[in-house]
Amino acid sequence: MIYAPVLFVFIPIIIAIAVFLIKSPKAHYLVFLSQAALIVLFVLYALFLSANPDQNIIVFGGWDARFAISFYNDWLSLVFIGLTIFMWTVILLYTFKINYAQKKLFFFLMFLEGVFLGLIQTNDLFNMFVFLELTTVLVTILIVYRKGGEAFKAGLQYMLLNTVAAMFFLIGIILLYYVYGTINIRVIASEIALYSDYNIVKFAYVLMITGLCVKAALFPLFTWLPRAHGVAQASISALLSGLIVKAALYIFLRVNFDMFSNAYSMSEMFFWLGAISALVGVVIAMSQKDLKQILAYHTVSQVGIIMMGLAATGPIETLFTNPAAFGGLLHAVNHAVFKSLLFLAAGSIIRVYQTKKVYEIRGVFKTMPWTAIVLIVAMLSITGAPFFNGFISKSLIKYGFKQDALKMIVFTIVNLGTMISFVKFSQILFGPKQKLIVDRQYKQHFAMSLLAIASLVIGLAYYPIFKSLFALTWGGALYLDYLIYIEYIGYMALAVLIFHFVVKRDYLPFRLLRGSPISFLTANSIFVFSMIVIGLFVFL
Amino acid sequence: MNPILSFVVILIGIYGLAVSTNIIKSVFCVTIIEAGLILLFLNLGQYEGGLIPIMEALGIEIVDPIPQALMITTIVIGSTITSLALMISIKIFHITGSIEWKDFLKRK
Amino acid sequence: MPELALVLQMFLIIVAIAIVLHKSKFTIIILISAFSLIAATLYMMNQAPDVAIAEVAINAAIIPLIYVISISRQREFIVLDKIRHGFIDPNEKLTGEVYEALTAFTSKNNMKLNVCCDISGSEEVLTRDLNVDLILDKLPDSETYILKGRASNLLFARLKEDTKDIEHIKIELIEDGDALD
Amino acid sequence: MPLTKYILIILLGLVLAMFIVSFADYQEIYNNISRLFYETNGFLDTGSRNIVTAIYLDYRLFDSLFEAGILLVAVSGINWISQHGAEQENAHFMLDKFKTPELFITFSRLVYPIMLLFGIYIVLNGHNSPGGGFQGGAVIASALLILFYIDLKKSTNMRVIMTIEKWLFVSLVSISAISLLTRGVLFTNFIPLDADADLKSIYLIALNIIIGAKVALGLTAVFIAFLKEGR
Repeated sequence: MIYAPVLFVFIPIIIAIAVFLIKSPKAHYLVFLSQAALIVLFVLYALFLSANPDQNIIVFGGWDARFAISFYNDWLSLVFIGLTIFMWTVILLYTFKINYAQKKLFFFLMFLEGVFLGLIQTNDLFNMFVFLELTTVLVTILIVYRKGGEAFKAGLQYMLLNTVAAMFFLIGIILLYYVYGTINIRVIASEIALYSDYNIVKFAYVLMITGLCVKAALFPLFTWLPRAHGVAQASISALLSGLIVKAALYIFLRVNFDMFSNAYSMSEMFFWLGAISALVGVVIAMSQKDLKQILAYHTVSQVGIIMMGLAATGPIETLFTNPAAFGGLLHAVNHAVFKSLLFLAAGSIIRVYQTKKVYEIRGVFKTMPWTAIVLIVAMLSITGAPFFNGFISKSLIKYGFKQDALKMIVFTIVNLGTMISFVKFSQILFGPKQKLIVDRQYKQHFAMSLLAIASLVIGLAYYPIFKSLFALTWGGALYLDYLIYIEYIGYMALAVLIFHFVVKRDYLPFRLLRGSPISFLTANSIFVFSMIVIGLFVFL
Repeated sequence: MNPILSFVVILIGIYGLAVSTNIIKSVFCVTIIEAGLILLFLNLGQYEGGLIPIMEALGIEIVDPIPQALMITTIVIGSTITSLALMISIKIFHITGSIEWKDFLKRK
Repeated sequence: MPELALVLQMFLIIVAIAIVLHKSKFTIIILISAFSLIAATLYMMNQAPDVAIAEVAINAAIIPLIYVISISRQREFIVLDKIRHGFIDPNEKLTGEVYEALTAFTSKNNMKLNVCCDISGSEEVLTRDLNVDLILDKLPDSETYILKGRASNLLFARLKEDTKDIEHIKIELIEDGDALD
Repeated sequence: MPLTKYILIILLGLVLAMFIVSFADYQEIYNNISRLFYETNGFLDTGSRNIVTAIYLDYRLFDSLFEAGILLVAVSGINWISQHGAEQENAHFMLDKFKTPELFITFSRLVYPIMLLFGIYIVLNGHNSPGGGFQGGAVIASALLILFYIDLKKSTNMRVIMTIEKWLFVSLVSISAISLLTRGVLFTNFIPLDADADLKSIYLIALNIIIGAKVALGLTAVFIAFLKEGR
């Protein structure tokens, strides 16, 4: 049972190669076989790990831990592994009917799952770099899969920007290797205090954090995310915004709080970095006309909110005791659930209506009732309505900085912006029934409703889940005090008002925001600029 | 042999990346960054009297072998990234007619 | 010995600057091979023979070859000629004023005209997968030539301006159906 | 435009200054624990004189597995992008008519066997002399490319190459997993630790051959995809 993590990585990869090699399209059902095996394996491994928590490190090759590659699992990586397997099952259910004959798509998707599971568990910095590059190559091929003109442009920009970021991550690894003599995260974490005040370790820290800021699409460097989403298929953009962006945040947690154990106490700066990217993301999302662009810029702002939550963590163990940090982690999980639900629903709506413009789609509630219900569930949970999972994580994050007035204002503005942009998004629901051919996709409906049920379950039954899994006792009677309902309805009314008077008239600043995307060249100079800004914070 | 010169090569690569007007130039600059990076890694591991890491006799003093093993992986990754980027750039040329970065942003 | 390494590193920086500042793509390929050869010798001087062989074998042999092919592919203006099914001989002068217009257009944008014929397949497949830039056709009865090209193709837009004055040419646009999924 | 260039140069100068400042105190804290480790028991553990091959075939085999994986994925990706359904056996293109110059053909006939031999030499004794799977495979791939330059119409079936490559990846993973049975640990040499160095090099040669074949096939497949692009 101790070698379960290796099976997590290699079951999807072997199935991917099997799908590719077997001629008949019948082989694609193997994909569900692998998902079932992964679910069973995950449950068994979670029980095994909770039974004897000390056997969570596997060293490959039996060499000294300092020189060999090793896998490390704790509660944090188990949460992400469970989320990955659940998300991949849903995505495969969704895309199975549409790309039935696409043998290559399943090959790339399953390979990406194996690599992603490896990326979560690896305990070796260079191995993490190899997995990052593999994820970049695979996601580029998946973005470019439909071979449209726009898809090639977005895929190329995604690959080049992320490769440069990963190379700077590699320079950081090199410098750390020469100072600590090893690339094993656990060993460096134990010896970090010896050299952490030398300049070269600070410089390595700056390079690694800048590389991660690009991959996590934080404030100045998020230009690649909206382009990649606009062109990719619904399922690919659901995966991209649901999980791949979270991988960068997961590595940020491992590198900043686990390995460097917050040696340079940068949590204040990370909070404000998250806050700015949340604000900027929401404002641009309000100005967009394209359905997928609204959701893409929304991912940037939600990642900012997660960073606001995660910035408060101390050492990794406190992730499960500090409410704000746990709120950030829970928001990452919730965001993966409801954002991918939004993308999948938007994908099926676009396929039926054959247009992406928000103003041209009307009457979704009557023509596609099932998708509309699921979309409403997702919209309520993203705006943080009570009884849904968005509300739990947002109130936990808010609990983190209860006393700081400025942070509360910023957080409420971001929530208001979220509500406004989703009022704009919800316009597509109203209106008469359109006579459009709606092909009955039962697999898709099942996949989307699976996600909706998940967000409801987390929203309603959060208390027993916290108590049993993580032994937390917060927010017992959250739903009893009526204040939260009034607060939500008040904000929603304010959002509708603002939408009608400000956003609908599409004033000049909104048109400007929509019209001026940042080119690849300026993105690189911004990359260098942000490296210097982070460097100033660390060195001074 | 000092690493500052190889770091300058990396910076030239970034400058090229931020200034190049078409896609192929940017892919060239990614190769430059990669070569500079490898040079930096090998220069840092240098010391007087270090020999090639082939153990003819058992007791000889060798140079740090880890960077060389890791850099072979980086070269292979760099070549896959380059060939994928070039294939995409050919397709971009034939579909949109130009490979200049400034034509990328024209909304139809 | 270490002085030679310093000289080589300075030379490497000069070649890198030359690559960044240079304009014509073919000379840059030669500079790139020179760059990777110098880098390989520098690796050798840092006592890293494995990395040197890998750098030479991949970055100096295969990657420049791929650069040459991709750049030559990007200077070709592929025209699918559906009218004459005779054998196209490269040195045989292409007659008819449509071909003059095409050759003038391609020479103006310093591209090579590559006429090919009898490839079947729908227009969407031809222009997207097979990189065909222009489909030349002729209505059986009338004298007008039909030029079909992708709407999003900037070259095709320029070709439209050039061939405005020639009277019996009709331009048709193929809408690129972006995958709306 | 020149304004942003100057700003960029200043920014890069700042980054360089940061590196120089941080590099000043590098000498005192340079740590060579790992170098001493590989010096002492690199050869004894793995039986390969070339420590670098020992590292990427035995100590850090997991990295090399996924490096072969990235090559596999890149080849399938490039093949998918350049794949097209239209059958055009008898299509002839105006520009492809040129004959490769005579001098080039005779010279490449001369060079081809030497390069092939050199590549095979590098792959085979990667554990004693510098070289190994990846470098040897790349040299063999460049030797195979010369074949394509001699006669352009050489039609190789891409599907066969990709299937062989996939089987090679599967065999690579299974060989590195056998060590679970013999030595109880994953991803290392399946011959027990205390065996003689020559016995252990059997594993090294086997892995080098598989990786060499895989890299050679992969890079040739990439090159064919570029040659056949759009034809």
